[in-house]
Amino acid sequence: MATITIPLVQRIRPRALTTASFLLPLLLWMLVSYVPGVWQPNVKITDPGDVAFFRQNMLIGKEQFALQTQLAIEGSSTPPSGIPANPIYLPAPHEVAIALYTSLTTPPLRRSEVWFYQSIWHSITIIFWGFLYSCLLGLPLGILCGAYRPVSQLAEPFIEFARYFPAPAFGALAVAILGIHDAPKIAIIFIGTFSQLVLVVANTTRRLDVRYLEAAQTLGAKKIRQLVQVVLPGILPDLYKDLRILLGWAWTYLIVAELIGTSSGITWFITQQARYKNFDMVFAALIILGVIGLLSDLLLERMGLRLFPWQEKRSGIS
Amino acid sequence: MATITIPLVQRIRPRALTTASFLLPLLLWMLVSYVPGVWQPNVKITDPGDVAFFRQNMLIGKEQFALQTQLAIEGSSTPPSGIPANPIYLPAPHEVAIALYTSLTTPPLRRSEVWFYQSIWHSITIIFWGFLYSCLLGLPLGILCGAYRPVSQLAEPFIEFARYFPAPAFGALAVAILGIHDAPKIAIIFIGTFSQLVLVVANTTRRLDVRYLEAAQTLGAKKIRQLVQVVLPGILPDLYKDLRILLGWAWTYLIVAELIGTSSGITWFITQQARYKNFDMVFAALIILGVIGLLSDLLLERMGLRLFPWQEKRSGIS
Amino acid sequence: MASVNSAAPVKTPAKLAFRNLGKTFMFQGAPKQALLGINAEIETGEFISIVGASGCGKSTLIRIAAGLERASEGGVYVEDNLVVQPGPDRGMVFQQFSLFPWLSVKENVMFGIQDQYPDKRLRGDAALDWVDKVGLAEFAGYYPNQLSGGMQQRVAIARALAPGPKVLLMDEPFAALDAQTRGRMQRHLLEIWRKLNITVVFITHDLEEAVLLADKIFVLAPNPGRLVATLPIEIPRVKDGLERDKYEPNFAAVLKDLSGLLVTSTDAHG
Amino acid sequence: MASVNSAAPVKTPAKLAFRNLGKTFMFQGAPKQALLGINAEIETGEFISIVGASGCGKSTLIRIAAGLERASEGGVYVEDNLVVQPGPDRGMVFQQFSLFPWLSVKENVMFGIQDQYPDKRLRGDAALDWVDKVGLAEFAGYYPNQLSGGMQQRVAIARALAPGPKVLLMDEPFAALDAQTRGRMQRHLLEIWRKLNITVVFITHDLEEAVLLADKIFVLAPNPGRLVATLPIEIPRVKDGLERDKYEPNFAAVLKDLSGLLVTSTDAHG
Amino acid sequence: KPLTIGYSDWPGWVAWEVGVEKGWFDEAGVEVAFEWFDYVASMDAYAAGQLDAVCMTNGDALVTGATARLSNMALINDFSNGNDMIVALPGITSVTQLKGKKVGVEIGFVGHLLLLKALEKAGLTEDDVDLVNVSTNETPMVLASGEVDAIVAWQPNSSLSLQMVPGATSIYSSANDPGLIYDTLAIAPESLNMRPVEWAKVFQVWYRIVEFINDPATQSEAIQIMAARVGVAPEAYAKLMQGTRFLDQAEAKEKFSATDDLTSLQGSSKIADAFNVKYKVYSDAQNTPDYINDSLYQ
Ligand SMILES: Nc1ncnc2c1ncn2[C@@H]1O[C@H](COP(=O)(O)OP(=O)(O)OP(=O)(O)O)[C@@H](O)[C@H]1O
Ligand SMILES: Nc1ncnc2c1ncn2[C@@H]1O[C@H](COP(=O)(O)OP(=O)(O)OP(=O)(O)O)[C@@H](O)[C@H]1O
Ligand SMILES: [Mg+2]
Ligand SMILES: [Mg+2]
Repeated sequence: MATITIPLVQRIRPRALTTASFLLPLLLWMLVSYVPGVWQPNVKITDPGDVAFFRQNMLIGKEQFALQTQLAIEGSSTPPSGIPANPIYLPAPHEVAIALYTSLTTPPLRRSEVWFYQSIWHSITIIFWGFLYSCLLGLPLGILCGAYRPVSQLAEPFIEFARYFPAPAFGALAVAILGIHDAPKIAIIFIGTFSQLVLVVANTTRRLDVRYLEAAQTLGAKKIRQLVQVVLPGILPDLYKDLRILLGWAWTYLIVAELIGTSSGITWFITQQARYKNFDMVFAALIILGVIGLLSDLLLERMGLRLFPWQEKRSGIS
Repeated sequence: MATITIPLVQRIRPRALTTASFLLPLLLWMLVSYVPGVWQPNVKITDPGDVAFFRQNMLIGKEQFALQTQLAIEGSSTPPSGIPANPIYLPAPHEVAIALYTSLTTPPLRRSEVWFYQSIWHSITIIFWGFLYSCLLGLPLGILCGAYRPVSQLAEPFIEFARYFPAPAFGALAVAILGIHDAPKIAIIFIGTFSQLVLVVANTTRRLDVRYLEAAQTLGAKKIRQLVQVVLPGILPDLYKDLRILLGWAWTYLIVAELIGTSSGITWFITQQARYKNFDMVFAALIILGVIGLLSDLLLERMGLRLFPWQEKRSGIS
Repeated sequence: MASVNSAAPVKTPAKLAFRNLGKTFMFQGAPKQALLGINAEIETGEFISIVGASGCGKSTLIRIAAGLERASEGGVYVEDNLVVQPGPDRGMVFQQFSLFPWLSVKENVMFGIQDQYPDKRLRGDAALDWVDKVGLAEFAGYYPNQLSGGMQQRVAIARALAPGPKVLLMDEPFAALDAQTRGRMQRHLLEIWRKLNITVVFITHDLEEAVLLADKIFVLAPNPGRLVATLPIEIPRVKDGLERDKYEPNFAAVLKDLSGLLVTSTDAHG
Repeated sequence: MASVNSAAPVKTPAKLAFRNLGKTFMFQGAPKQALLGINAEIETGEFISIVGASGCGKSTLIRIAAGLERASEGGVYVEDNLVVQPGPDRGMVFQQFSLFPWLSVKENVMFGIQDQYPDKRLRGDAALDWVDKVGLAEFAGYYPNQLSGGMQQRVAIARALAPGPKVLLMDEPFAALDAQTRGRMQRHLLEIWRKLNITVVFITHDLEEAVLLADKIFVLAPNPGRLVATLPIEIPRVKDGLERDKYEPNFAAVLKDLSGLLVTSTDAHG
Repeated sequence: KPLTIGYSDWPGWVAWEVGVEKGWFDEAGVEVAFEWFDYVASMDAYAAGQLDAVCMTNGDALVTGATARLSNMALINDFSNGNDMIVALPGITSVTQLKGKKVGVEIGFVGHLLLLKALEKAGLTEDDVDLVNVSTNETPMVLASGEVDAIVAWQPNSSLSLQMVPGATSIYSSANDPGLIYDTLAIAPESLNMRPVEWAKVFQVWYRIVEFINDPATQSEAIQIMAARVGVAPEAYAKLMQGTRFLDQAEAKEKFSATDDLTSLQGSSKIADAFNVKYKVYSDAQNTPDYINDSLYQ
């Protein structure tokens, strides 16, 4: 309720801070990419000189370049020349921007290929279904675990155990049972998120203030009503936050899932391009992933504010 | 405070339920593995008969086997014989038990090899360091985000964005910067857990009842004391639960991390054995992972009970 | 045949009985006796007040009666049935606010009368009735955290009364109310008590309030919580047969008696 | 040189001043006026009581004074400085329990006196002193959730008093206490008030309590919350110059006045 | 500072383990650190400048060089002689029969190149089949699911595919196109130039290993060491060896001649380069001689 903040902070608008939140990393990236001497551990050869194994446009370590230059000078042959450069793993912002544009506008090469935006959409549907199944099964189970001690004692120990299984280890089994297309991918997303979801939801449920349950009991609410009309609405805002976090988690499994069975989607694109060392493409794809995630999260946050009008506004330290 | 439960449930001891928690999946597994007709979609050839491409011990689909038998009979050649079997993806419990024993007791075959338990220990240290760094940076940042709105506005949007980056995409960059041994693996665990940790911790911090902060403010506590003496102890029990969940999460990144740089540890073992379709070994390793995780979690839970004596015991629906 | 009509008076069981009730909490590994050997019977339709020093176990006692806390020895009986869990036959107003924050004032009151009024419209109307009775008609759409402390407590009272419980357990329900509102609420309570013939157990710190309302006052003493006296109030209920008149000559005397009982009981141990 | 010694009496600023104070809450998109045009001055060392119907804005007023809530118009001034945030110069006892659940009773009290007593041992002793003053010496090691409601509130009072604030803001601090404990706490409060010469703003629903303790009573009326009367209490403080005697002839008359003020103020709008 | 060499799970490279295990590098007086990797990770580590040399195919050396770090293929371990296969479901016995069928292949990698070669020989083009993009490690499962008619893979996935799908056969393999895929030790040019003596010693050890493997008397011991490295039973591993053609020093030297066909590293690399450019793995054709260095064989 109280919203006391120090004057300085009040003057800085939230929007400015949010902008800074993205601007600062971008500036850092630009600093590292464009300002000489900040990092740039490599040299890009512009003229190999007399060094036998240098080639134009080759990237070589600073020390090696210095050594060869010295050797050339000592041996009175033409020293090489070059300009400082970053390793290919860290493309510069403008390169990534170009890659972003190219990747979105290049038509598919082959009959069996799709447009990039179609790959992205495909990835989104995989996440959607995997997470949906996870919620459909995990939410009720998690809530039951949190609400009923016996259910928790029965289900949680094994889930605790199973959550340490790495999801990719089930890839083969998933393909054997579910075929090679989307189903096994969805299954991996499911396996990766389900047990975590159950435990997180159970914890959240257990955090509900016991007074509400006591009140409901004295008002004659039977178990099922306590569950549906007290536990559920009582934890809903927190549950909603949990699910937003978990949805992000599901995305991190995508890169594993999309390599199972047939390769597809945006994260397969990432792996492929990383293998070709086209890191500008990789970064472009990362940015797309981040934007999709961020936008969906913002959307969910906006919706949350409308969904739970009774939530009090929280204040921070002052 | 209230602990009202229905009589039936009181009689079933928690320990019995916990045992059942593990026994039931085991029973299911045994049912599927040993009881004929439950699943067993394959046939293991004991005698190929006259079927040209059958080999002894080959696994073949039921229908194919039936078809070949029929063809052989029609063609008056010797029909094959075989016994029902599960696909190799699902080894039977005893096979896994043997694999478990073998893997742990086989001495290293090569000079440069280590015992299996040493690989496991190596994996544990990777997790330990990755998660430690994640906590060292993420906990303070998360708490600050939760406690100070401006910090949240500055840091959270970008973290929200960055958490959708799949950690493996940074493998090459990590190797370029950190070398090929443990450091890049630790970095991947860090990257995989850090942003989630910050967001989870920030959420938990925001859940702290504002009354405690208000009380502290009227008692003259400055910002730093509010943070250290109110926010921190106030969220500590919840934070502790969060970290237990997140530690499990860190484990799920191990399989990705251990493929970056040099191959090592238990998940390299899993991937390699899965590649060669030795699924008994894979399952054995999964069980080891589960046991390690479960034990460490139980330990942390026990410790938690001692750490937070003021926590009220919670009750469920009754 | 003869025995059927025999007029041997069948004693109806007490509405509420505390039988050798004891409660021990564990405190840092050592047991701490909060209640000890409480024995008392409360008849149907009686209005009981419980008074006693802070921390003497009043809330614990009423929570056991509600079925929210488990007795360590003995138990609480409703018409000879041991209380093992909460039920709608025993309404409860808590010492600390316990409204559902996600429901509006009206919806909070509607919660307890779902079975009586399956129809949502009718249920809403019935709830509004109760909201109006506690003087909050214009706040029906507010959420609890938008109300003052006293307003919240009034909603809690309306919520507890709405289902028409046979026993009403109230833990300092009027402590957060101003004198005027309190007077109004007291009268409401008595009207309902009379009309529905319910049994009321009412914890209060206000001795005047206890004497004003109760048929009988239980005096609890601390360390450990014991029932040291049961004081029947014989002063007639003059105002429509509901509350007593403070200015009645007997009133001050009874109040003094009660006060004395409390002082001696507390001083003996505290 | 001449002007230096000029004896023009410098008026010291009021300890606490409400200047044209207003507060508007947003309720479902529409503004709702909770406080309107409150103007009042409170001198150093004055004991003020605030009374008013449930929901009239008392808690809001005191929370603004504490710096926990922001005024919509005007503001609260402490010695002519606008209150913008909470501070240890203004101690607060909350209407709802606000002890730190992770600290024991003693540690809760120790929280506010960290700066006064850098030495932990001394700090503990000082805290124990206060815990003893509220009669909870034997509960010093308990955690809040192991205490009864009244006991918790006593700890909260000890905690607020310990740092020796110049202004003490109390929101119905004694509502959860039994008569005897309440009497004891009232006396403690007055002793401290006198000894430390602090300014007290004390919300209560118990008019008798208000008259017993206060130098001046502010009467608030609801819808919107306004200051409708300021009633100075002239009855002498007979008991060691602390609380007044209820049986003093004037007492009943003043109480009646106050009661009347409240009824008219509420009825006009409510 | 030791020479660091990255190697991974391919019989021709696992063979290095024999030298490590037997202590031959110490005997030769050269300090080397062999680092065991996942194949892709090993190329990443090389590209990141963390290794002096890495074991990779000639095609991948071009990819790594074109976009990240140039290397000199200075030693040929083997060429794939059947380990890369097109494995088809029962009933399909020739590449011609693939027309209109679904083929699981990792698009843009050596398997894809092999498939194109096979189709070309059968008078078909890529448009005559339906390509299903599958990562090579997934091929056995994908074939077993019955949803594709054939897959392209190398060891161990190719023989696992044969094992897991009863009746499946290899309808085409690198044995039909020996030299399409050369497996080499690709050394960073600066390292090769600055430390030629040490590399020469490594070179000596390699041919000691090849002799050891090719000698029937010691072959089983070699297989045992190699099997231990990858963590499978020696019997199982022996099968994988068959499709790997270890080249002795004389044979290898021959492959450094400059022909335009698959009989030389040069020719094979040119074909791979054309393939890479066509499939946009990189944009500019590479100057293949830059990638080949026969100094060790002189
Ligand atoms: N967040 C809010 N949103 C809307 N209205 C609010 C909010 N908080 C308080 N109010 C309103 O402000 C008014 C005053 O509330 P306040 O808590 O100050 O009353 P009070 O005088 O302390 O009452 P009580 O004696 O019952 O504690 C009430 O009508 C209440 O509904
Ligand atoms: N969880 C607990 N652990 C230990 N002691 C407890 C616990 N809960 C209550 N107690 C003790 O039981 C005693 C009775 O508490 P109870 O809340 O019943 O008092 P009360 O009569 O309602 O007091 P008040 O009038 O202040 O509300 C107190 O001494 C308290 O410390
Ligand atoms: Mg109580
Ligand atoms: Mg209030």
